[in-house]
Amino acid sequence: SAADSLTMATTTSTDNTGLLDELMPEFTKDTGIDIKWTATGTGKALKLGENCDVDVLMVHAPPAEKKFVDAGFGVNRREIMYNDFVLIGPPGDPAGISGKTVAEAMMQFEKKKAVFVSRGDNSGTNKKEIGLWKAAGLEVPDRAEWYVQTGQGMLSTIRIAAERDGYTLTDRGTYIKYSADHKGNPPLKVLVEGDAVLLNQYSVIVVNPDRCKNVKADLAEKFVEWITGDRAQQQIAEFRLLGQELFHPNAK
Amino acid sequence: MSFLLEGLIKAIHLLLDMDPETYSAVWTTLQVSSGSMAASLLAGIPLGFFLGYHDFRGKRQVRIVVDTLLALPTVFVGLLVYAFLSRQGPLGSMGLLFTVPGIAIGQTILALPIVVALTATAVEGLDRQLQFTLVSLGADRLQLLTGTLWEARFAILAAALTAYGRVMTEVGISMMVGGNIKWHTRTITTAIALETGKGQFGMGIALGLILLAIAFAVNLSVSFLRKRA
Amino acid sequence: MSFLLEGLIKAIHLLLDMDPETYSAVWTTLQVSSGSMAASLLAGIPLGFFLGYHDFRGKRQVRIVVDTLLALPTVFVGLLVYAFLSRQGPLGSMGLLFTVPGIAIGQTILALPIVVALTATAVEGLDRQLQFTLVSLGADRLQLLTGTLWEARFAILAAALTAYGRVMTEVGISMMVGGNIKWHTRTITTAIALETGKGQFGMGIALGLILLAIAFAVNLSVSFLRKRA
Amino acid sequence: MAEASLYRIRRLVHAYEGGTALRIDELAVRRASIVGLVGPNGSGKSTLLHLLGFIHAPTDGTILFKGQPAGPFSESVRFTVTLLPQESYLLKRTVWQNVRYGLQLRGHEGGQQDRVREALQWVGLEPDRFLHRKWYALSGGEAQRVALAARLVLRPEVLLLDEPTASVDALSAQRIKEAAMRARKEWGTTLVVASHDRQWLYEVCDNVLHLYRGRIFSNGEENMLFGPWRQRGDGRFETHDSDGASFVVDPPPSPDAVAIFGTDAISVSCERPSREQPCVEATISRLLWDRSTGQVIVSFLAGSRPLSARFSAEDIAEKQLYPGRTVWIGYDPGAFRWVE
Amino acid sequence: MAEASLYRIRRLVHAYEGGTALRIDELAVRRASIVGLVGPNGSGKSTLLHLLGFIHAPTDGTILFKGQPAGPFSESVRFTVTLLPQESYLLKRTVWQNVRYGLQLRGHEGGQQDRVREALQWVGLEPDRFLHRKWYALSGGEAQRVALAARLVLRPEVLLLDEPTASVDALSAQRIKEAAMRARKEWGTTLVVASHDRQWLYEVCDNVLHLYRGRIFSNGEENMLFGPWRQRGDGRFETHDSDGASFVVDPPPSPDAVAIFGTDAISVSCERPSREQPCVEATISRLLWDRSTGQVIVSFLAGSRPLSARFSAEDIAEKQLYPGRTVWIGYDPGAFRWVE
Ligand SMILES: Nc1ncnc2c1ncn2[C@@H]1O[C@H](COP(=O)(O)OP(=O)(O)OP(=O)(O)O)[C@@H](O)[C@H]1O
Ligand SMILES: Nc1ncnc2c1ncn2[C@@H]1O[C@H](COP(=O)(O)OP(=O)(O)OP(=O)(O)O)[C@@H](O)[C@H]1O
Ligand SMILES: [Mg+2]
Ligand SMILES: [Mg+2]
Repeated sequence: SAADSLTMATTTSTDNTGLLDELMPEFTKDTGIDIKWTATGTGKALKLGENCDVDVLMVHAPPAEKKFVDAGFGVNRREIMYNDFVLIGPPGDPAGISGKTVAEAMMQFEKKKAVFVSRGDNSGTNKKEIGLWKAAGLEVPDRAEWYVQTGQGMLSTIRIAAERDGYTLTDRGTYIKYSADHKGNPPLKVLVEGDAVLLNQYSVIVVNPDRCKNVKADLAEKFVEWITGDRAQQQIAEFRLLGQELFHPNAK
Repeated sequence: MSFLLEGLIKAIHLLLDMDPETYSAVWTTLQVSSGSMAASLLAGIPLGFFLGYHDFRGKRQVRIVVDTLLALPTVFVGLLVYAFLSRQGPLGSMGLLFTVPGIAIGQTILALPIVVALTATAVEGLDRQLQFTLVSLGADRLQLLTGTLWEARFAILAAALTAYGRVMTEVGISMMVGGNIKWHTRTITTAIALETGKGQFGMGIALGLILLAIAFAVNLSVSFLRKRA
Repeated sequence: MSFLLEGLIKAIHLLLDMDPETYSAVWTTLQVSSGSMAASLLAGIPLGFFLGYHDFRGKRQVRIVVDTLLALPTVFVGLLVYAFLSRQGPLGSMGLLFTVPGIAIGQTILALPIVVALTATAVEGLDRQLQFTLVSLGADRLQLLTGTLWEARFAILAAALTAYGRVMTEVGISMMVGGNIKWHTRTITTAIALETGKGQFGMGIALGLILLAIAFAVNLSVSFLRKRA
Repeated sequence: MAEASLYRIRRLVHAYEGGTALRIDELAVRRASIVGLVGPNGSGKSTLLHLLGFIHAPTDGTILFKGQPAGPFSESVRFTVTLLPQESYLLKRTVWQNVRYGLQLRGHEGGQQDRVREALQWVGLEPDRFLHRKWYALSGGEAQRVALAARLVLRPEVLLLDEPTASVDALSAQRIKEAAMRARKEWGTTLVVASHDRQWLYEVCDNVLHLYRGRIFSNGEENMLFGPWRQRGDGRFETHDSDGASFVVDPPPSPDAVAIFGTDAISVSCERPSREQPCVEATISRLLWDRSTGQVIVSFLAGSRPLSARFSAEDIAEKQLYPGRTVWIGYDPGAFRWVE
Repeated sequence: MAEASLYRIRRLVHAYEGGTALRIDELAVRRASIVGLVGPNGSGKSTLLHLLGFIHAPTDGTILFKGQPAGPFSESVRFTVTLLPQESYLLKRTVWQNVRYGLQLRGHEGGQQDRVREALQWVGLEPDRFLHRKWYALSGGEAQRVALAARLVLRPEVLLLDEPTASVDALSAQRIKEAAMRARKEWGTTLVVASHDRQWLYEVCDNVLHLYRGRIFSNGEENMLFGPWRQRGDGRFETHDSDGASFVVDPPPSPDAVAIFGTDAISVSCERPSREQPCVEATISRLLWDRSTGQVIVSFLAGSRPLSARFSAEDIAEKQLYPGRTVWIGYDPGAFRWVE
């Protein structure tokens, strides 16, 4: 019934991997709470929270999340899991980034004017990428001819990178799906990975019930409790996409 | 290219296997589009008649505005409706956000200018002798409306089908107002967008074909209206 | 709600401050829509004339198909065109993917059924005496076409404006075929989708208003065609 | 008196964007009368019928119907007055549906079939052959008669007919005439009929009104001489007729004025009158019988100018006026009335 | 011989969905002739004109134009043959644009203004008053004449007119007649004209063809007696006429057959003929002058049945046939031709 129904806004990456399809029925089974989620860009998800249209958020953009909580829009932000980002590019690696650190790779792109495809959509991934340019001491090459901003989701962005023989930053989950779509032989390969800065942290946030009278804070709290609980964490760890482990639970 | 064929095969499978997700989206689509079509025809045809039939000051200006509204971007409409239906919006208490009626409201706004503009054009295109004929046979204002519309039925059918096409295929409003919530507000088009976003092009094509099949069935079932007489 | 007003103010600022991103998207939109409108009118009006004017076997069936194609989902068209223009696709070597002409091709496919269906309806709605008149005055086939179209000009203008609205506001094809690449293939509608996805609702409204302003200007500039005579 | 007048028109003016098309100071139409309207093209006949049918409201002035003001959609006229427009329009339906349409509007469901068949017979269309034709599968005259049947079927109190016999064959024109008479007799219908077929009109009507440039001028004055007028040496004016049939008149009020005159202003003789009497040579082209008065209307061609005059049957026999004969029409240059 | 025939028709059949509308075994139209078409509504006049105008192709048979087959859009006819349809249609433009439209199609840019003005004058429309009117700002007869002007302006070799004078006033009908004659004289135009105005037609045409149920039957036989026929006690058949004007005939080929006859089949007298001679009482309603033959066409009303016969001027004078007079029409029950 409507009283026992929770609305969540989340990012497309969690939804597209199929994690939620596996996890959420368990939540309903355990708690009797029905949950609906809408998958959108991180920015829009936060906006829906700010406008009190959802009860809980599941996103991956820590700096924006902190701002969100600090502004009083959300409470009880809890980290739940992470995965990682990788830099991918054509197997020929014209920019020569293979085996380099992330910062070095970013400078190579700049130097070689190698086509770099950015999501350019203010998503968690995009924010991470912008952070990487800055960390390498570079400006975001907004108007550079070789810097392609798609304003689209991860998969489309990878596809555009492949069409353009370019590089891009992607979360591993999407890359696994992408390579599976190409029967394990995708036109773009992982060239840089494992760097600590490439960590991709997911969190849940309850929309602030003091600001939003309609928010079902009690149900939202139950959800946070559940997903940070052992059973859910276990299931996250066991989730496999095409046989590969995707998310690492890290609720504290 | 291969995903085109794959999509065709998948479409057949989805339909034959009674895939519940697909059927849910089909059902939602049908509900939403019926609601918005009913509302936009009910409001739009009389408005269009009025606009096409009567001469009044500023008529040309009104026509330009209506024609401009043919270019209402769906996301824009989605945002507008969202602003009203959002919990903090003036109609927030009605709880229409992320619901089927919510989407239908948005689609009605989208379809209305099409119905109005094309109905007005159809009515304007009629022989003015028709008007004299109906009035002289004793029609009252309502009968004048219905009699005129029946004479223009081919053009009004075309208006309705054009609006129907617009409503069936729009994504922006369904996404923004409906939220693309599985089992609830996921329509065929938002499902296509989702699947395409996931790289499931074959699935996108399959769903697109299903949507066209529905449109075909609807067209077939109204094609009797095309008969002369 | 507040973002509506914010959007209005922002729209004015964007236009007055000559915001380069906005102008780039406006320019792309104008290029794409001009291209697709030119192509779809050039092909669609004669096709619609043929369909409305001539009686042939299977005409009703063709009409049903054309009307069904009014419900072509944009993402579906996007996928189709993508399949052909992708590097691995049959036309991949032409390098049209992620280009303005690529989007225009897709939009032409989208607009064509609208132009054809509404032109056919307009031509069918004409007095059949017109045909006798034109032929008896010595019109050849082309003059019959142009003479007939001129008589139906109000309805054909409506068809063109409806198609224009469709083309201006579609997102699926521009996204899929154009790639929404900033400074290159980002149109106003893909920008709206992007900004809305970012949660920049005010910006979405602002861009929507700019799009409507363009549509208004276009409508205004063709409104002289509405004059009787 | 007021009772007997179904319509009473006062200071009626109707203007289109181009100018005034009708200006009638006073006009009354009696109940159960049959009134004819004649006049050249553009004289305002259709305009007047539209106003009498309350299709449009006039630009100015009032039309009282049964003593009450009425307008488009008035309840007092909706089911009472019906008009057959000049360019009759058939609905995109079958003949059956067209003819019964008005009955449907009246919610008159019973006996439609019989009434529709009867109405078709009245206009000379065999119901079995025509009932199920589509609107486009009719010849010009057939369509015109279907439109008329759609009015007759209503048995209206007032029937306004705009050129009911244009493009209708002779036998059908005859039938339509009878239908008009019968309507008056059976239902007390008042008819106002515009037509260019004068004989038909004279056979049907009690009273024929002549219109010109939107004005009614008196009954009986059937001839018009159009300008422009050219001044002659002697101060008089004449028409330009290349064929020698020019008329000489006293100075007209304006160069474009029109001279009108009836039978009484002319004399017809088979001999050339004396030199002093102005006259024109003319050929008799037609003799019509005006059943209502028993008179004969004689049409002449003076050059290419059609003229007409009325005579008693005895006059015709005595003067031996038969078609093809050449006669002299004498006139008095000062006897014309002028319309501007 | 072949040279003189502009059109040559052989075994022509035209059918609509409802059935055959026209069936002509043989017909030739001479160059520079003026041919009239008369016949009741639905007899196929408009259909024949459409075919002669190459607007449609016939269902079967051939129409040779100048000895060559031609069809819609043929170069040989496009700028040569022009048709004024029965329901004339004005383009949604001004009068000026309507009239010059055909000239534009011919790429005839020079002197348009003069030719358009001239054509308007021919149909009796003052160019200055009408040139800039919009298509909807015209009365019925004015519109009809604009449509005609749009044909005359082309100076065509063949001019096909379908009811050119329906809803046109008397003076203008006269003008149109002159325009038709002048077209033939000045440009050698061949005209085929359908009309219900027999006098007008007889004044203009060299030759009038009578159509009935899609067939041409011989010239001169102008009267038709329609069934259904009812058998009498004596084995003969008669028409149903409530007004007593019934005809008695020998057994018809079918109950719905139509009897046709010309002047030669009847005798007209002012006295009642002997008891044995079958006859009907009739009233003379009209006398028309047929300028081409010099004869007078007398119209009768036998009850409500219109009949007509031709007489010489002398006969008229001698028999004292004038409108309003009652006469007896004697006939031979075996002398009718039958059409099915
Ligand atoms: N819609 C209109 N707009 C402007 N002027 C018009 C309109 N309709 C008619 N007129 C003009 O008004 C005048 C009267 O027209 P009306 O149709 O009443 O004439 P009419 O007597 O019926 O002529 P006709 O014998 O040709 O049918 C004409 O001069 C005509 O040109
Ligand atoms: N489009 C059509 N479809 C079917 N039947 C038609 C069509 N047009 C005409 N007819 C029929 O064909 C026959 C001949 O029609 P046509 O128009 O040639 O007659 P017409 O002699 O011109 O008559 P009118 O004097 O009424 O103008 C009529 O019986 C008519 O009903
Ligand atoms: Mg009129
Ligand atoms: Mg005809």
